[in-house]
Amino acid sequence: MSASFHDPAEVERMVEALLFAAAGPLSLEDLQRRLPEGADAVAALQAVRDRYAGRGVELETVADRFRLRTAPDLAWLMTEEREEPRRLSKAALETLAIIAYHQPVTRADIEQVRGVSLNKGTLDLLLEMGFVRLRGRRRSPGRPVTYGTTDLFLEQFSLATLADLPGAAEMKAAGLLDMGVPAGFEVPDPSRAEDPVDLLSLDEGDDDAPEFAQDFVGEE
Amino acid sequence: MSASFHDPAEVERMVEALLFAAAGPLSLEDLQRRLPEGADAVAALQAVRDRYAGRGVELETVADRFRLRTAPDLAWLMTEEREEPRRLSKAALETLAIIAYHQPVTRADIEQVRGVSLNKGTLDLLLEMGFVRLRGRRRSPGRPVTYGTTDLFLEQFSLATLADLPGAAEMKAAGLLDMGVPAGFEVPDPSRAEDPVDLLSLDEGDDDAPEFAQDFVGEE
Amino acid sequence: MSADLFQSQLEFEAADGAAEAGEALMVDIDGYEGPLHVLLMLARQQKVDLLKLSITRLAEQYLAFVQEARRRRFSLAADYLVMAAWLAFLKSRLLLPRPERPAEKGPEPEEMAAALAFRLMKLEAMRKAVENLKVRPQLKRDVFTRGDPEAQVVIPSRQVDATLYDLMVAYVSQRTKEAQRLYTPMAVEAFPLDDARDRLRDMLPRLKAWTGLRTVAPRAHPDAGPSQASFVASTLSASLELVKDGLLEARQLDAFEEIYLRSREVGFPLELTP
Repeated sequence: MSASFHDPAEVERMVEALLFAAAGPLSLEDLQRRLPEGADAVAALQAVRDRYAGRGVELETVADRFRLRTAPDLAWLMTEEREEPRRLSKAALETLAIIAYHQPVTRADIEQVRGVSLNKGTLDLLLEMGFVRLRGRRRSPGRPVTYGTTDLFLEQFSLATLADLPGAAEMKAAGLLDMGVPAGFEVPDPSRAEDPVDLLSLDEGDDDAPEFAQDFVGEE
Repeated sequence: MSASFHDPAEVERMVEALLFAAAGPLSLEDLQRRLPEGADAVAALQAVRDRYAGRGVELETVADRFRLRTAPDLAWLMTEEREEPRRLSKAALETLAIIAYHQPVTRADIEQVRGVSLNKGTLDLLLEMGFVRLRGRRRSPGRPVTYGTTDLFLEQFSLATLADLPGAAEMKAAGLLDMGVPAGFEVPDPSRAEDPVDLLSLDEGDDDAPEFAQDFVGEE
Repeated sequence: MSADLFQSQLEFEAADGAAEAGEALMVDIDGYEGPLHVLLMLARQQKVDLLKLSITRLAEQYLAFVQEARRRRFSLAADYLVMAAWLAFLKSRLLLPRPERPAEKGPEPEEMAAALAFRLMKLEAMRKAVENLKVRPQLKRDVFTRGDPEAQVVIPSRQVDATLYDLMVAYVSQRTKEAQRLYTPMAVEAFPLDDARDRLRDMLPRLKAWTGLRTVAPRAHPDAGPSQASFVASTLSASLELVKDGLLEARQLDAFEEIYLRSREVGFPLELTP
């Protein structure tokens, strides 16, 4: 702020910052009003226009107002990959949470905890994203397939091992488990969960788990 | 598109446009992926950095990624864009600082530094605001969960990396960031005094209580 | 001792007018800070390197602080008293002549004093860290990224936007929902049919004229006992039984209209069971 408000170079910097941060195009009046008294907005605008001419970002005039925008010839760089960042739906996140804590779980287990039937797409999405894998079959009537989490899941959530999943104590510490926690409420420790019986390879007698997985995924 | 994709000036334009258009900071990989094969993103970034140095808009490194932002000395000009930041209490700020400088830290570590037990909502708020994350578990009895800061924290406070935390190197050199207290250096931690009966007995002049307690506790 | 001794927060008004003199009690703490914060504030008044701090003087200052706070009837958290006790103990050990034989147990008082000074230094370091963080250029306070939301191109990130915290929240919200589903509603208290019948029999002599069912049924208590609906329903059921027994007549002019009851003039003799 030591530089004079009337130093043209300083005013140019101000105009540059104002245009960059503005929520929409600014008129000359807008600029003048926000600049210090006596600053020459017209000269500054011209200086900004010259400075940015031919650059990747340019000054554009729309209906007597001014804004910075990317150079039109670089539009291909912008438009080609216009897509939303990948966001997990609420249902997907909830399903993932149940699988993580209660693994190995069957589809029926998940539905029982969530209290709603599981959308087919939800589990498929989690499998496709690589967060969830087929773990085996439970030795119970119908021999239902069980699900568990993958290494990618650990990576996504920066966990060294499944034992690092926060437990009930941390949920309480984070203020999540507050009131109305039933007496018997327990958060299972998935690292202790064992299903020695039903590893896929044991079950099918061959090591080609992916093939089995394909069978399964296509089945429904 | 007529210009060569490998012309450094052209690559610089592209990087400029990408940074300008991005919704958030871009990593080197983000840039590389969008630039034509073989383009030198590192050189282009350096060129953009030099070009914008001292301007109203500058290139900044936050959380190992890159973004354009207005120059800090022009903050006074940006009244219309300013958002009243969610005010953090003194306790929350101190907790955030302890997590930032000492990470990974457990809840007990935080309490040890502050000498008071951590208010319930404090950690919760920092987690919810996205400044703090769960990092893992410490390999010590009880396997307590450890906390650390997020990229959002670095972005909020304009920090390139955690190593750029102001004063961190000096504090570390002075041993001020070590959690362990040297053997025999135990100071009683009132925040851990969990048994109110003991405290009461001081007041009542119980025989077991040290006599000095009478001096100042028993007067009411 | 009053229970509020144990309240976790305490609030002091800043003692604005306190003199600059070193001994003056400067209370400027907010509710979220503990005895260590007070000690740090007092230590600063000694204006020396924290490691060269006079612990005996610090102990005196702290005890004076605690006494003053209590004199003004500020409720004081237990933490403050524990620290006071410990400081008084430390001070006495520092002042007592060293015994001939080495202390039979526990660390040397000098070590304890050094440990305290070190803890204060650590806290002081974090205090400084807060100040340093506060003056950093902050996003949307001091520095601003591009402001035009319309023109913004979203550059996708390959990363999935979900944190461990999100996962915990998702998990807890479901498990607590589940807990709610297991909730068993309170049993509804009903007006027993037997009671309704007995009551109606007792009322027969008074039902010479047509009387509305709602008038006949007992009034519900607003806070306890069966609901009004239960009283009406049970009384209706009982009245139908009595009609069947020939003791009562009932009529209703139209659907959903009030039902009227009156005792029957001529009928079968009452058969009271012994």
